[in-house]
Parts: sequence; structure tokens; C-alpha cells
Amino acid sequence: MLLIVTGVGFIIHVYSVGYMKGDPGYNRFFSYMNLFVFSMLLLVLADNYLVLFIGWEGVGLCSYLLIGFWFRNQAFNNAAKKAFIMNRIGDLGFLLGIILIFTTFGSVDFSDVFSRATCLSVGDPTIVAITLLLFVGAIGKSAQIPLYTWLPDAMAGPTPVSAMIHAATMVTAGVYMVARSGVLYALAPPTMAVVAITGLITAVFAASIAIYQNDIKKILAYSTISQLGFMFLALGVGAFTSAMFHLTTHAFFKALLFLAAGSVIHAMGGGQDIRKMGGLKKKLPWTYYTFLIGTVAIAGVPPFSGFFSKDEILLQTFSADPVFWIVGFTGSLMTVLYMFRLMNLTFLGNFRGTSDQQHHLYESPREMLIPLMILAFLSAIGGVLNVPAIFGGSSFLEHALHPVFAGAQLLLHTGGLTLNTGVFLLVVTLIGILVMAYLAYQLYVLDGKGLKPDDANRRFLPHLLFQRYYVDELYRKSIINPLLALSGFLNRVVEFRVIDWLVNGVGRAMVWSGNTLRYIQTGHVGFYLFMMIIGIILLLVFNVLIR
Amino acid sequence: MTETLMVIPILHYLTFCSVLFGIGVIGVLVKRNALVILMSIELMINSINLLLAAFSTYLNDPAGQIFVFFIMVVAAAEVAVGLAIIVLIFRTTHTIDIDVLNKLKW
Amino acid sequence: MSTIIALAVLGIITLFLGVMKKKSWLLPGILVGLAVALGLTLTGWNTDISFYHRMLVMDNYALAFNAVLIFSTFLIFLFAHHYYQPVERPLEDVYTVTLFALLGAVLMDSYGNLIMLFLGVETLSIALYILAGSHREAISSNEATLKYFLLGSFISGFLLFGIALIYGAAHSFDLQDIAHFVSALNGEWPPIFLAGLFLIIIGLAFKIAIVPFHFWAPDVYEGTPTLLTAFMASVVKTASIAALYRLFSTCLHGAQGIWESSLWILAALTILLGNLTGLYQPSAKRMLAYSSIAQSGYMILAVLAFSSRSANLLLFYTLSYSIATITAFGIVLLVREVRGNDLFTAFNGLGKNNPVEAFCMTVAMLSLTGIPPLAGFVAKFYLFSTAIGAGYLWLVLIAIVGSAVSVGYYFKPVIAMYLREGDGMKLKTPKSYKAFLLFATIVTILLGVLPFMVLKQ
Amino acid sequence: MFTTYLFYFLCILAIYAALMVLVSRKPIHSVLYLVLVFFAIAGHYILLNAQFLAVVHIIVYAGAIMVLFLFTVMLLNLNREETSPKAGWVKVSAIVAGGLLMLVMIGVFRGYEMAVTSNPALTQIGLVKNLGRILFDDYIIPFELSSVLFLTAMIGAVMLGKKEQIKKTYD
Repeated sequence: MLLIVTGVGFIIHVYSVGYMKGDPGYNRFFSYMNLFVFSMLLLVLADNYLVLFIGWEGVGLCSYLLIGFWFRNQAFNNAAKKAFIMNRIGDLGFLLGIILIFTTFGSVDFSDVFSRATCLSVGDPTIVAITLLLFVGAIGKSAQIPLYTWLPDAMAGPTPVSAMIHAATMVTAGVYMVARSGVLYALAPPTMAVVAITGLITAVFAASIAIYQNDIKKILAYSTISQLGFMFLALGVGAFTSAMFHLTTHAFFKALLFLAAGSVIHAMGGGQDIRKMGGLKKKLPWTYYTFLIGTVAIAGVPPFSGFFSKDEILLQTFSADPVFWIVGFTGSLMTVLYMFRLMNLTFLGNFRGTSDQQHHLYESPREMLIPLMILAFLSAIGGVLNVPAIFGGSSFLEHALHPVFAGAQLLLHTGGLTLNTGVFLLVVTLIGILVMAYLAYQLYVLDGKGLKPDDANRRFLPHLLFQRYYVDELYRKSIINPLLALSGFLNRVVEFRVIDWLVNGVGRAMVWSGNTLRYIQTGHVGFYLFMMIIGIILLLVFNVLIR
Repeated sequence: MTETLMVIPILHYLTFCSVLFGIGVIGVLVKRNALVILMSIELMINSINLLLAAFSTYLNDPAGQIFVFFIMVVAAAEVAVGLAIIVLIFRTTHTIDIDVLNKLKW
Repeated sequence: MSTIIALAVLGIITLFLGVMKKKSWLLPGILVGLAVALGLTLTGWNTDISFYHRMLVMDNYALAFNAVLIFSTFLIFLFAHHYYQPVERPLEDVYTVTLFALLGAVLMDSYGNLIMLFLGVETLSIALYILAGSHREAISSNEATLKYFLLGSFISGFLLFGIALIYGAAHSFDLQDIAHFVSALNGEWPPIFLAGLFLIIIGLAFKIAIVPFHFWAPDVYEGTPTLLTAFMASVVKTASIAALYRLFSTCLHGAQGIWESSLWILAALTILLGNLTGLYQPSAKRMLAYSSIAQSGYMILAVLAFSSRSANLLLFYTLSYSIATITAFGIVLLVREVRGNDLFTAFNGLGKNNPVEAFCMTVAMLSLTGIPPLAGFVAKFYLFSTAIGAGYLWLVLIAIVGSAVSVGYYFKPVIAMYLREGDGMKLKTPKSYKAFLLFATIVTILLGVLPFMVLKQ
Repeated sequence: MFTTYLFYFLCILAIYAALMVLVSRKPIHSVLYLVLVFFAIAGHYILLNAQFLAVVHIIVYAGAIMVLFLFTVMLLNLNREETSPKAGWVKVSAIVAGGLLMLVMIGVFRGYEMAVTSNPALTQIGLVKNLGRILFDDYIIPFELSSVLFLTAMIGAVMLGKKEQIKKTYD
């Protein structure tokens, strides 16, 4: 995890040197970025929940600062606020969880907590409560249902930030934390189920939304949510190593995709709508090839990294519950679909933008391309880290992480899959991938059917998907609007009449009492002596005589 | 003289010392002259000395009397410093009335 | 033991250096000597020796607190050079008395016998009476020393009475003997013992500045020369609370019911009164005095939440509190030097003109308030959660309310420094002084980020 | 019987003198009454078989401390009557508070009994030889450290008492 943060962080920094060149907030940007990396390292290196929490908060703060980096744009500020508030909701749960841990185990140190936790019985209500609270924190930070909507909006920040937040670091903090507390989760099967289902729903849900999005970064954002969903699915079925593995590979290819997208946006002069792109392959060859590698990696085409990690999750899921597998498989197929749609629309076919943009199309500078290539390389071979035994691999990562998860694995007894089942599932997956990839090509390049200039006459489902299931609207209608109405009411009646009076009253009472109490300090020694004697007499009477 | 302890119960010493201590406390509270307040504090300390000596004798344990020596040491030091402070105050304000010194307050 | 010898010898050497008019050797000598004393203290770790019939017990508890005391004094002496710049005299007397006060504080942490406690308290107090009046020309200093002296010697009469009564009940001054006596009681507390115990608590509560024995604190803090106020607020408080805790932890196992309710009320009163009264203070020095009163209320929480962890918590709390307080006083004295007063208006515009000092002050204030990731936050967090674990939910709620109120005055200098326009006057801070301030600030931050250097898990 | 009468006589004398310390208007009278209290207490020490303590008490208190007091009174010419004694209600409340404290203390002691370990009449602990041995054996550390206390007080008294003026000030 440390390597991911520093490694990917470094690459993104190099990239940002090119991307942010000429921005007035150049220095500010890098100080925020480094603060972010610092907090993230604090989070990762913590050996107790408290330090973890400090890092956690620091990350949240930096993400707020970075999303709202271009603070002159009100929409960006709103996005930043949204991210911060959603994170805070999660953090509240997390903090409650930590306090509960402390009161239950008398310590917040990982080793103490885990060793003491194993004394409790499986499914102990306290453990379930703790894990659920921690999971609430993870939901907020890792953008799972229902606290995910901040992430697509968070695309307002500079692209390196998106890469930083979505790929390497912040969003994976939740996954990391849950995996780190694996022992606790292993003791709480109900929470595990909640985690798995949340992850699964998020994975499919976000993937389906991604299919109909048009903003290049939003697609990637939803894809991230979906991939995080897969990770939680893995955590939920007890495959902690797989989750961490997917986290690693995801860090590689998602950082790659974001940075490549950044390169595209850079070339388009800020345009992010993929309907306006197309045929960029010729103009941006390096970007195209690296993006292609990222796409196939995320889609899970062997032998790229995503194949190993995602399939491992799916295999583990199958062994836990085939129904989960089917849903998860659907999600993974959608992944293929939207990724190829994105790539096809962007790079293949003909250019659909303005001619003005066409003239300005040129490849990005070297400091942007080299990070891309490094990441592409890593995305391509990242799978080697943990090639499962089925393919004759060494499962390096599994051994490396074994000490951390040993406690949890002992408690879980994950059943193994037979070789045949495994191979069967693999074949099914591969076929699915190929079909979907072809479908995407057919739809978006050859036919151009998927490309409708306006959003008017869509059928129900695509429309729903395009509008992201109206979740934002749902939140607006169901939570924000009533809240606004309520707050309007409160503002008019309660605020001015009651709260204002109360708050001011409390404040005034404080100041008044402070002002009054201060006159006790008369400056006369005689008075002080007198008060002390009274204190002494009272203490003696109440403690000695009346007992 | 040796039969003292046979006749007088320790309670009498305790009562006597409490009374003396109380008089000292009243003196501290009532007086405005810093010098007399210091004397009243000496009264308090003396009553404690007597109490300790009485305990020590009745218990046949020398520790109490040893402690009295230390208290005397401390009392002497305290008086030396206290009188120096009073002299200092007198030089700057020409009074040793404690109620006059109340610039520092609130 | 070696610590005590080293400090005594250091005091005498200082005196002689002063007599020989070696002004330039004084402070370096003292700093080296304190560093040596600190080293000697730490070499005794885990040896757990008691000296001469348990007069002094150098267990790890004592050593840890002694190290904190010596470190705080070291920090204060770092600031002494600049502070006493205008005085031509070598000032060896002030330094020696400060060192002897430290010696008294060390005795208070490591006593194994009530006689030693008394001697320690008196050495500390007498030295402090002198220090409070050490600025003889200022009438405020005179007033401070008289007030402190009268109130202090009055209360030490009660402390003595308490010790005498304990002796009468337990027939010994030795803490172990008293502990045996207590364990043989089976809950039948003789009133004379209880009275003695409470009088001792009162004697120490006066030194810690707990309501209603706090009255001396604001006035004396204000009148005392600022550098020595820092000494009072940090070293004296640490030593006294450590002495109180040692008394409880050694002698009164399982006797929590005795003092619990009273200390509960005293802590609540202290927190409320300290914080509320602090709100209305116009000057930084007096505000810090009330802050120190409020903080002693929180420290009582650690004594109340009596568990295997609380000694360690208390250590961490006093350390973080001491460093932040010393830093704050270090800046207050700079402001006083230039502006002649320490009203909050004197801090206006400091953030622009003196960014380093403003930063250090801000960190100190935030740490005292308890904002992450500074030392004060970690200290408060563990303190409060331990106290909740020990069943003091309501007291912790009061403490949290108190902390919330304390924001009102801790942020006053911060707001003045950054949001108010100043007249552009700069502080006369030498480079070395800045380095010392930054050093203390970094310690505060480090303790917040890596609390487990000091705090045991 | 004689000792009993002596005890009560000394008690009454001490209390009377102590009250007179407070009642006297002139500080010098207070000082002299205080000396009387000290002598009465010295008598108590002798009654308690603590002869050495009695001697030391006379030397230290009556000899040294009281002389210091007298010296200060004369040096500063302080022997004036209190110009404005405290208001009546302050006095009354102070006496009530002190009296309450006294009552509380007596209440605390009620029923207190001490198990006398050996025949106290024959106790030898108050002798110089005995005390000296214990002081320099068991209590050597406090004995040594009290020298630090003295040194502190000495430095302090000199520092606060000397007349040298310093022009420049600091705060």
C-alpha cells in the first residue's frame, strides 16, 4: 500500500508538472498535493486507529482543498463542499466506531484490538456495531452506495487530482481500513454480508450509469465507484488479499486512465465531452496506446493486470455464493462495455469536434507522457504480483500480506474452488468480454448508433441510466428539498424566534457568567483566605463528619 | 512529671491544639497587618508542632519529634522570607496593610 | 538521587559563578547542568531504587515526571537570556532559586515519606515566593509575592495539620506503612485519618490551583515576572499533581469512594469557573492563568479515572500542557517587551509582521484547546475516553463543554494576530530565541503526531 | 495531680496569650504575647518528656524568630495602631468561620483513642542522644535537603531585602 501511494503519487507529481504548468496556483497545488500524500502515508503507516483517523481527516481535508482548487468557479466549490460533507457523514461513523473500539477493548492499537477481539464470540453484537460504524466511514471515503454521489462531482478538480484521489489513494482508504480491520470483520458475519451486498450493488449500479455518460472523466469516476464496489465485494466475501490485489492493480490502471484522459482533455483544450471527440488515435498515438492498455486492463483481458485481480475476486465470490457471482459478472461485463464505448468514441472513428479544436490537437509534453508509459507498463504486468496457483503463479502478494490477514483468514475458512469450476468460470468470463467488446465496437464505431446527438427520445432505461438513476435528483427531492423546506421553516420560525434567542442567550449567559464570576477575584487577600476556609470547612464537613 | 501521660488523655492535647489552631486561623482572617498575620500563621504551626510531639510521645515513636525539627526549619525559613517580603512591600508602598494591595484583580 | 545531587550542586555552582561575576558563563552552565541532570534521570530508568528507608523512591513514575520537570525548566532557561537582557547584574540569585525550586519539585514527585513531601512543597513554595517578588521595582510583583506568600503559608499550615493527623492515625509518615494501615482498615475509616487526608489534598490542591483554592493564581500569575510565571504554570503544577497522584496510587488502593465525590465536584467547579472566567479577560497573561486553572481541572480527571493507564496519561497531559504553556508565555513576554502590555490588542497584526512567532503562538493555543493533530488533542482524547471508561460520563461532558468554551479565549490572540490590522511594529526577537520557540512548537506537533513516544499503549 | 494542674494552667495561659496576640492593637504587644505562647508550648514539651525539643523550640522561636519579628517592627517603625480595622461584619464572619473550623476539628477528634504501645511514662525518645541517632540515620536525606531550603531562604531574604536600585526594568 505504501508503495502504491508513494509510487503512483510520484508519477502523478511528475505528470502534474506538465499539466499544471502556467496555472496561477502552481505552488499552492503542489503544497496541497504533498500534504495529501503526507496524510495518506500517515493513514497507511498508522498502527492504531487514532493516527489512522488523523490521516483520514487530513486526506479528507486535502481532497476538499484540491477539488475546490479552482475556487473561482462556484460549481467546483459546491462539488468540494459536497465531497467534504459526504465524507464527514462517513467520518462521524468512523469516529463513533473508534470510540466504541476504545471503550470495548481499552486500546486503539491494532495489535491490541485484534488480539483482544479474538476473545469475543463470532457475531457478538458489539463487534457487529463496531464494524458497521467503521464501514460507514469506509462508505463515505470510498464512495459506495449511498454516499457515492460526491465522487463524480469531485471531477471538478484538476485531472491529476482525480487520478490521485480516485486511483492511488483516498478512495481506497476505505478498502484499506476494512481490510486492515479484517479480524474484526471476520468476527461479524452480518457486517460481512452488508459489505458484500453494498459492494455488489454499487459495482453494478455505477457500471450501468457509466454506460450512458458522456463526460470522459465522469465515466472514469463511475468506473472507479464500480471497481471499488468490486473491492468491497471481495472484502465482503472474505477475500482480503484479492481486495488488496485489485486495489493495487486498480491504482495502476485507473491512474493511467485518468492521466491519459487528462492528456486528451489537455489536447482538446479543456473539452471533456466524448461525443465531441473521435479519431484522436492519429493525433495522440501515445495517449491512445496507453489508454488502450488501461482499457483492456480494466476490462480484464488476459494477461493484463485487471484480469488477474478481477477474476480472482469473481472466483472467490463464486465460491462464496454463485448468485453474487452472476450479478458481479454482469457488472464486469458492463465494465467492458462502457470502457470500450469510451475508448471507441474517443479515439476511433472521425473527429466530431470543432475545427478550431482540430487544429490544436497535438500530443502532450514529455513529462506527461512518460508517467503514462510507466503506468501503462505497470498496468500491463501488474498482475504478476499475485498470479494465482491455477496459472502456475506464485501468489506473491498473498504471501506478502499473509501476516496481516492471517488472523482474519483463520476465522473464515474460505472454501477452495475446484480447478474445473475455475477454468469454466474463466472461459465464461472471457467469452463475455469478447462479446461485449465486439458489441461496443459495433455499436459505437461501425453503426454510430450509440451516438445520439440529443438526449430527447431515449427509451426508458437508457434515459434512466443517462440521468444516473436520478439519484442526485432523488437526494435532492427526498432529502435536500424537504430539508430546504424544513430549514426555511426553521429559519423563519425556529431560528429567529427560538434558536437565535437560545444561542445568543447561551452565549450571553456564558459571557455574563464569566463577567460576573470574574468579580469573585476581588484582589483582596482577606477575601481569598475567607473563601479558602469556607472550602476547607465544607470539604471536611461533607467528607469526615457526615459519612 | 513522668506520670503526665497517665493522667491526661491525648484527646485533651488534640482539643487544645485545635483551639490554638483555630485562634491562629481567626487571626489570619481578622487582621489586616501583614506582620500580625504572619504571627498568626506561626501560631497555627506551633499548635501542629505540639500535636506532633504529643503523638510522638504517646506512640513512643521518635519520628514525630524529628518532624517537628523539620517544621521548625521550614518555619524559620518562611519567616525570614516573609519578613523580607514585608520589608520590600513597606519600602515601595509605605504600608503593610494587606487590603491596600489590591491592584491585581478581576 | 543523582538528579537531586546534580541539581543541588548546579545551584551552588551557579551561585558561585555569579559571585565571581562570570555573567556569560551562567546560562550556558545552567543549560548544560540541566541537560546532565536530565541524562542522569533517564539513566535511572527501570532501576526502581528507594533511598534511605524509602525517603525517596525513584521508580519510573518519579523519573518520568522528573524528566518532564527538568525539560520544562530547560525550555524556560532557554528564554532567560533574552528576557533578562536589560539587567546588568548576573542575576545568579534568581537562577539559583529557580534551580532550587526545581529541586523541590523533584522531591515532590519522588517522595516516599510525608516528611519529604512537606520538605519538597516548602522548598518549592519558598523559592516561588522569592521568585514572584524577584522584580522588586515593580509594584505588581510586590503585590504578587505578598499574596502568594500569605495564602501559601496559610495553606501549608493545613497541609502540615493533615500530615500530623495522618501520623496520629497511621502512626507513621512512611507511605508504605500508611498503605498497610489503610489495607488493614476494611473500610472503617477513622475520622482523623480522613480529615488528615483531605487536608493534604487541600494543601496540594492549592498548589495545583483547584477551585476554591485557586484564588492566588490569576493575581500572582499576572504580577510575577513573565518568565517565572511560565515556571509556575508548568513546573509547579506538574509537580503538585504528580505528588497528589502518587499519594493516591501508593497509599489508597481501593479507597476511591473516599475522595471520588469531592474531587468530582472540585474538578467540575474548576473546569467551569476557569473557562468561564477566562472568557472575559482582556490580557493574555491573565487569560493563561485562567487557562491553567481550567487545565488543572482536566488533570484531576486523570486522577479520578484511576486506572493502570492514568499515570501515563497524566504524564502526557502535563507534558503537552507544559510545553504549550511555556511557548505561549515565551511569546507573551516578547509582546510585553515591545508593547509594554499583553492586552489582546497588543497582538494585532502579529501574523503579518512576525509570522514565526504568530505561528508558534497559534500552535500553542490550538494545542491547549485540543485541536488535532497537536499534542493537546491526543492528551485530551485519551483522557476523556479513559474517564468515560471509568464511568465519569457527566464530568467528561462538563469538561467537553468547558473545552468548547475555552475556544472563546484561546482564539482571541489568534484572531488578533491574523485578522486584525496592526501598527506594523515588530517584535525584537533574536534568531536563537526564534529557534527555541520553533523547537518547542515542533515538540508539540511531534507529540501530537507520534504520541506513542511518551504514551504507552 | 500537680502535672494535671500544670497542663491546664499551660493550656489556659497559651490560649489567653494567643487571644491577646489578636486583640492587641500594637504589633509589638502581639510579638510579646506570642513569646508567651511559645513559652507555654515549651512547657508542654517538657510535660511530654521532649526536653530537647523544648530547648530547641525556645532557641528557635523565642530566640530567633521572635527577634526577627521585633527587629522588623523596630526597623520599619511599624509599631502603629491599626489605622482602620476590618469592618464589624468581616470580623464576626471571620470568627464564625474560624470557630466552625475549630468545632469541625474537635468533632473529628471525638472518640479518638490511641493504642499506647509501651509505657509512655518511661519513654526515652525525647533525649538528645536518641533523637540525634535517628536524625542522622533514618532521616539523613531530609536533614541534608533542609540545607537547600535554608540556602534558598537566605538567598531570597538577601535578594528581596537589599536596597540596591536597578534603573532598567523588565516584565
